[in-house]
Amino acid sequence: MEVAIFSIFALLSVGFAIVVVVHPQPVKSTMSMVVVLFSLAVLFVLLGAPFVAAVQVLVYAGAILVLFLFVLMLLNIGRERAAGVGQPAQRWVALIGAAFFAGFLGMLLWRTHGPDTLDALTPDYLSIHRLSWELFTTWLLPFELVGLLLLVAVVAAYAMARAPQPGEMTPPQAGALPAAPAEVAEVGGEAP
Amino acid sequence: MSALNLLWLVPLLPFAGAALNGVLGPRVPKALTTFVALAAPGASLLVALAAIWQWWHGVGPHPFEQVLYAWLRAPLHIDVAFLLDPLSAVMTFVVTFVGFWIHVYSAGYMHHEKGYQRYFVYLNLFMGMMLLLVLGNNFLVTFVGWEGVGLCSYLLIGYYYDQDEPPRAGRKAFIVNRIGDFAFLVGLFALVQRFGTLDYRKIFAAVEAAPHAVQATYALGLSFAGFVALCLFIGATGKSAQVPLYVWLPDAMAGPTPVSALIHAATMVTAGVYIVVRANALFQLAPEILWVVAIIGAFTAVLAATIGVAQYDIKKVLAYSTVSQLGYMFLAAGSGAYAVAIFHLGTHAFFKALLFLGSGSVIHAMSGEQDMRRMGGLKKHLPITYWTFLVGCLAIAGVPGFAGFFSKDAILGAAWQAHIALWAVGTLTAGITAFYMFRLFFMTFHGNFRGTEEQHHHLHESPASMTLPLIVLAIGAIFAGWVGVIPFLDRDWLGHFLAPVVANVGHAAEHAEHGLGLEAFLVGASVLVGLLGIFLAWRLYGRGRDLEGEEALVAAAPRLHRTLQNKYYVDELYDAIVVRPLAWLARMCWKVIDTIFINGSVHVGAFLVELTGDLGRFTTTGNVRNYALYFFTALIAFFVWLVF
Amino acid sequence: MSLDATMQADLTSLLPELVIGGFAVLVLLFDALAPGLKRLWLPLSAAVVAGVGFWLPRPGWAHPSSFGGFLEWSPVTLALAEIVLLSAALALLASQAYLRRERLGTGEYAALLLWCTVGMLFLVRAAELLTLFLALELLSFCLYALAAYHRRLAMATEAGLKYFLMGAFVSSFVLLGIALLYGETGTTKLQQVADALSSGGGVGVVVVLGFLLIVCGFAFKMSLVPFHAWSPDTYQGAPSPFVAFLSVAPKAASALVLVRVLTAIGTAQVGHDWPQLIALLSVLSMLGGNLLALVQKDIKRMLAYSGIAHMGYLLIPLVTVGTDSLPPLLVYLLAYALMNAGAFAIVALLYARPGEQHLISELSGWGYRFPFLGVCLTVSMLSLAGIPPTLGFLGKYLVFFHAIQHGHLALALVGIAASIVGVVYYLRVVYVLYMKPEVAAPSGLLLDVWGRLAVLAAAAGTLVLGIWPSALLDWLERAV
Amino acid sequence: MNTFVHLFTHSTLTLVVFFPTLAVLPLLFFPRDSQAAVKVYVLLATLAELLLGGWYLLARYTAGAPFPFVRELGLDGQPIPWIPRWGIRYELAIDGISMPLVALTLLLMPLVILGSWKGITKHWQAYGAAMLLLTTGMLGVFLAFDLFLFYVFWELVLVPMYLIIGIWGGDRKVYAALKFFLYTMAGSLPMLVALLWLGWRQHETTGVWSFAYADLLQLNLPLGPQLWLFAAFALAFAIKVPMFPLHTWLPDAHVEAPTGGSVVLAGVLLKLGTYGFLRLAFPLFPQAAVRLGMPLVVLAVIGILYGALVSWMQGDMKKLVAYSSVAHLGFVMLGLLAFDLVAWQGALLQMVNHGLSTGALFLLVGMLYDRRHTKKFDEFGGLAKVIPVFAFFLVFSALASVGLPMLNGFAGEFPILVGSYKSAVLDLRWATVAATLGVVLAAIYLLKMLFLTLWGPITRQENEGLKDLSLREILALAPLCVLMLWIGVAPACFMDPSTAHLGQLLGNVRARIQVPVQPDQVAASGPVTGGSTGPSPARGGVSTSRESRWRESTSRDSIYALIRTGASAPIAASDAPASPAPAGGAP
Amino acid sequence: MTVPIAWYMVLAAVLFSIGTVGALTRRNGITIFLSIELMLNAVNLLILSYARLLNDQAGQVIVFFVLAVAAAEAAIGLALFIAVYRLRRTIDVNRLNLLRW
Repeated sequence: MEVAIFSIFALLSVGFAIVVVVHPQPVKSTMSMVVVLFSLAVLFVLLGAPFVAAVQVLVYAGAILVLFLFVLMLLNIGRERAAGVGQPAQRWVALIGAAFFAGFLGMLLWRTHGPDTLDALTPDYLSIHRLSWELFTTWLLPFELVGLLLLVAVVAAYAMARAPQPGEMTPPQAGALPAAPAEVAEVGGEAP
Repeated sequence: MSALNLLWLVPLLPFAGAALNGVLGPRVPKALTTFVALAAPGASLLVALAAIWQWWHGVGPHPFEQVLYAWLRAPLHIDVAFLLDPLSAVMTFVVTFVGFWIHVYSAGYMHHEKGYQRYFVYLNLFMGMMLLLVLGNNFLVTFVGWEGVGLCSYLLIGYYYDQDEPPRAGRKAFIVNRIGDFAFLVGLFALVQRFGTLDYRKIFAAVEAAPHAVQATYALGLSFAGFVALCLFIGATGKSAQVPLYVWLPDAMAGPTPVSALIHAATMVTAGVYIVVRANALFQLAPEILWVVAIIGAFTAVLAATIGVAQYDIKKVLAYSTVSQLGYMFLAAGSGAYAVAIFHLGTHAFFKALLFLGSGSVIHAMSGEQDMRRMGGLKKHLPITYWTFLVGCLAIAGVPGFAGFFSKDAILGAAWQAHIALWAVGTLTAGITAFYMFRLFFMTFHGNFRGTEEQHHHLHESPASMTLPLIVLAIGAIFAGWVGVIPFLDRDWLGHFLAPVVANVGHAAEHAEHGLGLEAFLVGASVLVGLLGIFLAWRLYGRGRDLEGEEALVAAAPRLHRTLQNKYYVDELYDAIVVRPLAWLARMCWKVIDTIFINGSVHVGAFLVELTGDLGRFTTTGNVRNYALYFFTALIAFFVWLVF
Repeated sequence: MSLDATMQADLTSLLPELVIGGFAVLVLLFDALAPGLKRLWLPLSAAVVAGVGFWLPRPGWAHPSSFGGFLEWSPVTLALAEIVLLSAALALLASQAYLRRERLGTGEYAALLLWCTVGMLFLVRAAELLTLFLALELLSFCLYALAAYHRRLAMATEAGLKYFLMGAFVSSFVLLGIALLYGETGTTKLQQVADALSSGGGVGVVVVLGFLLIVCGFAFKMSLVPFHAWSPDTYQGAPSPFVAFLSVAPKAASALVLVRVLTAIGTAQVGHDWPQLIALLSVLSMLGGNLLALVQKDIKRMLAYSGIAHMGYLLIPLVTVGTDSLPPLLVYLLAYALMNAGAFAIVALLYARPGEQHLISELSGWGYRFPFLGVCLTVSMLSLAGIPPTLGFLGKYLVFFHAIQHGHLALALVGIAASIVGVVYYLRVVYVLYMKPEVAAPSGLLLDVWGRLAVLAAAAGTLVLGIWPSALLDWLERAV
Repeated sequence: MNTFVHLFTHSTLTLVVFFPTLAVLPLLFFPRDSQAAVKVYVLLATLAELLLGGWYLLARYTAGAPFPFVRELGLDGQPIPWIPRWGIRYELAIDGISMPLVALTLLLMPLVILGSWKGITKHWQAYGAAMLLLTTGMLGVFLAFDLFLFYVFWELVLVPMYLIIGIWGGDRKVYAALKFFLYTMAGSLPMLVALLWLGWRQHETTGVWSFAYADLLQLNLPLGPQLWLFAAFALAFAIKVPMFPLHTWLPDAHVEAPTGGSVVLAGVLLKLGTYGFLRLAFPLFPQAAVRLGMPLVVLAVIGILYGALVSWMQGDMKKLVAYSSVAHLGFVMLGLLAFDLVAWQGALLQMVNHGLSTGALFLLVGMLYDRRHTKKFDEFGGLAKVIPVFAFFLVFSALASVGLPMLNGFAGEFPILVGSYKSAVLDLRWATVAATLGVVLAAIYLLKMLFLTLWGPITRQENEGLKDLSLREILALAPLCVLMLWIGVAPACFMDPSTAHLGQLLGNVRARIQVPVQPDQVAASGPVTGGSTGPSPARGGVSTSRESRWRESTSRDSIYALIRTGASAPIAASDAPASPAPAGGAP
Repeated sequence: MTVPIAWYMVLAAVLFSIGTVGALTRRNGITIFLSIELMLNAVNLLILSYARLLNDQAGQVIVFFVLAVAAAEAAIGLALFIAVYRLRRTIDVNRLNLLRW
């Protein structure tokens, strides 16, 4: 049973991951990514991390990818045009390298942990209570850091993406391309 | 305070004169300049005479040494010190005496020249340097003087600096001299290496104490003595204008005539002879070098004499004559007759200075004309010059009773002793000498005047300041010979006087070994040859024939004449085998080695570095995917490297 | 409610970060409330940063270890923190004129830069891998945003985007490395990782990969060849005064992380080729950086490549990591901080058209027009070239000395060969300043007192510490 | 801090070295358009420095005694630490070897400013500052007795010179300046590495950090390390000297540099290289120096001949003088490589000489350039008629450069050549002979210069109205010419203060190399060697009389006593001429 | 039968590499960023499998943090894309080469 679920979602994730990577339309890629994330969330559950799986679905699939889609729509970015510099060497080297990396890393992990047997899942491991206890005691500092991180993200996104103020664009800057149309509204302020 | 202790003043006074005139500058009255210029060598002459006189009469040790200060101190100690011994006494006398009178002469001769003051600065400087040379008690002081006189020679030859030729001649003189000096210096190095000193007396004492030590093979297959002697002799060939370094002297006639008389006839050019005689202890232990000296001397004598036959410039003739006579001196020295060499040096100083000054008087009268073909018949216009000049000619031709006769005869005797061939060459040269001197004499003073009307109009006897030195020197040219070897009488005052310096040779005794008959033969032959030369000259140029004889002679052997007139093309030869290759080499060094090889490789290196950078620049493509790929591939590569 | 003692100690040890981070929040707040005060933020922030810097060396306020070993505090971290604070203060001062000239807001800028500084302090102090990662991300986010801060400028946004894409890409590798180490050892504390590995018998290849990923990640942050390519682009496009910070502080902090990681690698005895790897990175960076800087016409790009080369030099003492690697490292970093910050601060003041190339030739003859800035730029260049009596020389000297003491003569020789190439382009700036006729009169420049102050501080520090290093030595004595 | 104050308030080396740097500060406050005032100020500053330094030197110079070794110590009587962590000290000291060079530097600077009066037309503040900083750097190099400090000063010299060439230079100034800088750096960085290695080795051996010269001298390194260390030092110094084939930066730098720059470059900067050999490279690595001595000698001799030949071919006055420097410094190198006291004396003196005569030549070329804005021979000819005073100085300086006796060039060259010919360490006889040929060549190229500029008819209209030297220019030249003559006439006064320390240095070097006996020299001087063991009466005579002369000048005795005791056996043996040192033993 | 933990790990490796390929080969900036997110997720999977293997909740905590980081990163990245797009009308990285060489 577990094997079957694993196999299905593993294949699903790999398959849609490939779609993410190869599909010419960013929107389709993003949608495929949603599938990948869901599949992974399932695998997370299989690994005994339902809380993380939930967060994955909520935050990732629910917020982040929506943000992606939103921006894609906003910028109205279509399929990649064939124009521009083709870089076959880049592609091939990347492919070979990645294949090698995957193979090597996979083989290493396989070799190292193939024989390992898993203990049965313990309640402790599954306990969300314990998890949150850990989070606020042992991992307090990282938690605070992440808080700051999110604050920074908010401010940074605001600083970068907010529309130019009326007085800002004079004098016209050499080298700056024409300003964005007015309908481009403020985006990106909201972190999940 | 004895005059002997004032010996240091002898070279210093002329220096002081030069410095004073140099500081006073050209704007002071000419009389003051003249006074300073003449007083300095005059006082020097007086001090020298007094010092020598005292010394000769037993004041102070023999030889007398005066240390002024240390030029270098430990570990190589070299003093600035003067040495009064027979040799330097003779030289000092000749230099100061002849020098003084030439100064007097110059005051008249140069009176109208623009750089009058400058001239006397140089001339006084020269006197000082020359006296340093002869009075130095070690090789270094001598060398200082040696180079110093070279400098003065350079400056005085180039006295008419705003013309093209004189500076060129001066430069040639300096450089050719330097080639000789180079060898001289090497000789000094060897001496220091061996003896740790340059002091004459110490070196010669050491040599005499252990003659075998200096006869062991040293370098170039020569013994130490031979090596040093060769070096010194090469130096001497430069200074004394011997083959192969004689080429500068004829050109040096571009300077004012009194300069030619003083420097290029009487004093400086004899420095080479002086140094050979001074170092006779070494030469004596290097017989092979003595042969070289004698052969070079004889060869130079005959070579220069033959060139002199075909020259028209009155001073050039005298110049070649000087070269030839210097060859005689080396012939004597090479034959081991050092005192005779000095003897001839002295007599030659008198008669050659006389001849030059006479020619100067002629040129003065001719408004600067030097070509004998435009002269002639000057006898009646320049009587004093004429008669004194005749004395000089007779002296150089070796007519018995005149100075040249005695010294030349002594040389030929010594040459006979050394090798008959040397004697034969010497005697032949004596004939040629007599011929060309009287050719000059007849062309200049006899026959008809061949110059322009204007020159003819200006002809006049020179002022007293010029004729007086002529007379004084003429007297010297007559009587100077009597101090030396007198044939048939076993008398050689000068030889005896110099004996302490050349003690190990004892040539006078050898001379006496000639039988009376042999001596008669030698004297007879030389006199005969001389008279023959005079006779020939008279036939060709005398008897009012003007240039007919010359033209006939040229017509008879045009190629020979051309060769002689062009001095055997030696200048051209040197240009082709030395100057041009050297210039070529220098150009190669600069253009090829410096510019192409060294700078080129540096530039190529720099270019390659920059090229690498310029090519490498394009790795930063601006495409962020590439950058990510660099990261990824490098990561994999490092991983593979770390793991395997 | 009262905090228990441990918690109190932990929070106390966070004081510098809290002060700086808190001040950043205040700045943001007041920026919104009182826009008229916007000219104050940068100098004030600089003052706060400097104040913290002066306060830091006070003994006894922090435990060596806090938050259960997540953060550590040692003289070395103090030293690094000082360098970071120094460059932050200089950059803040130098930014005022730029932001005014370009009509950019100061509040967010100051806040981001301060938070970035906080991130670096965390990075410097982090003894645990996740904290390390989070600190890295924190500072990186600020850097991305600051690089693109001039958002009307195509170059600036492009610089930010490139930096961001590369940074995100690389941080996933770093995370992979952390994951591997965590998985293989069961802990994320670096010391425990090392202990676990050294005690646990053989070390797997996975661990090697884990370490390698982290090392490469920080090598990327330090912009070592071949992970360097982002830095010229980013430096060129980003606001110049910010580059004074970007080119120094992250590198300094990363260098310390590298020291930590390499020390752990040494204790854990993971593989044996690490010194060669570091040496290779060093050689590639020295040569690559200098060669490519040689041909640049844009001064910021040139300085970027020069920075790459300097990181190469900096790596020399890390080839053989030990306590004696730290003095050369620290001195070199300090020198680099001063001279690079000085150079970029001057660039920020003298180039009024940030959207265009910062051609070196534009400075032609300006050495006479701006004597003070000219001299300071010259001092910076000479120091970068490693010419006495500047601090840059002292740094190079110590670095080479370290190499020689550990038998890396070849490395030192490569270093000097590269230095000779370096001299060429540093001197090019000097010759443009003083030896070429002026080609363009300056226009639109804004030379304010704060910028000059930053420049003066950097140049004077470079010179004075170079001539009179005893202050530096006291500092070092404490740090090592 | 007390020490610091003390150093700057008393007559100390520190004050001498750093006074010029302090004098830079007021320059910052001159208004921009006050060029004339700045000139005067800079001149006064250099003169003050001359007085300050001159007073310092004279206070320690007593006629007849060797110049003392004076070390700069702190108030506590200890060496002043600079970077104690690595044992780096602020150690300045002066002895007889550095004294002449310091004096030369002090003397040249005011003359340089005088010589730049007209030629430098812009940015006098910067020029003055560069010159003053340069002074500090050069003095520092001569006085530093800590190798680290030495290196700092060594590099410090580069920057002002780079600016001087680059800002006030000729058409290709940037190329020349960069070339100068890069060449020097390319040499000095390997030296830095070698120096660091030495410091490390010192620590390894003794456990104490130190870069002090005196300490490093005690390191008895094996030949292997010595070889590469020497090579590294020698490279740095050989570039600076410069020796063939590393010389090509020199003509460029000289031709492009302004007059003042050329004078300083030729007068002092090149001496840094030879001084480096003398002070550092040879004493620190004697065995290696001897091992690599012959190739260096060959390069030195090639430099002499090659420099002279190339010089001869030049059509540019300044380039001619520049290449002549290559030749002249070749002599110095030959002398140094002889490892002979006489040669070293000569070499040290020749360093000063070259500074004087070539400095004067460059000044003269600059004066001509100020008038005609060209340095090409084609443009001149017959100038002696128009500007006789100039002609006098040019002839005088050229003759000094030629090495005419009674002038300084000879006083340096002669001991060099004598000493190298009799060198007991290397057989340099033929090298010396070849080098002596350089004397001939010197006459060729320098007389060519005189010929083409001064003599002959005036060929150019422009030259007819030239003004002769002004009083200022004469004042700039006269001290040089007076010294040239003085040194030439009485070199002993200038050599004696240095002899003791040179002797000590050489003694130490030769004690460590255990003078090898040249096989051919033994063969060549076989009989004499025999003679030296049983002294022949002649030699006995020589030496006794020499000793008696020493006793005559009693005041000087102490020096030689010092040499004899201070120097070990071989040096004493070298005094006994011609015999290979007995200490050398059998080959 | 439980799934061997190595399978998860290998899956993580494969996903990571796919993400890498995407990041390296795509031209659209947002797709590249998406690929990077994929890589992060792959790492998350790996961490969780390790956590499971070690039976250590710390892994879950780490993943939690990583998710937060990813979110923040997305905010910043997307804001950047907007800023760039405004000026350049493209986010094709091949065209974003004002800065090069």
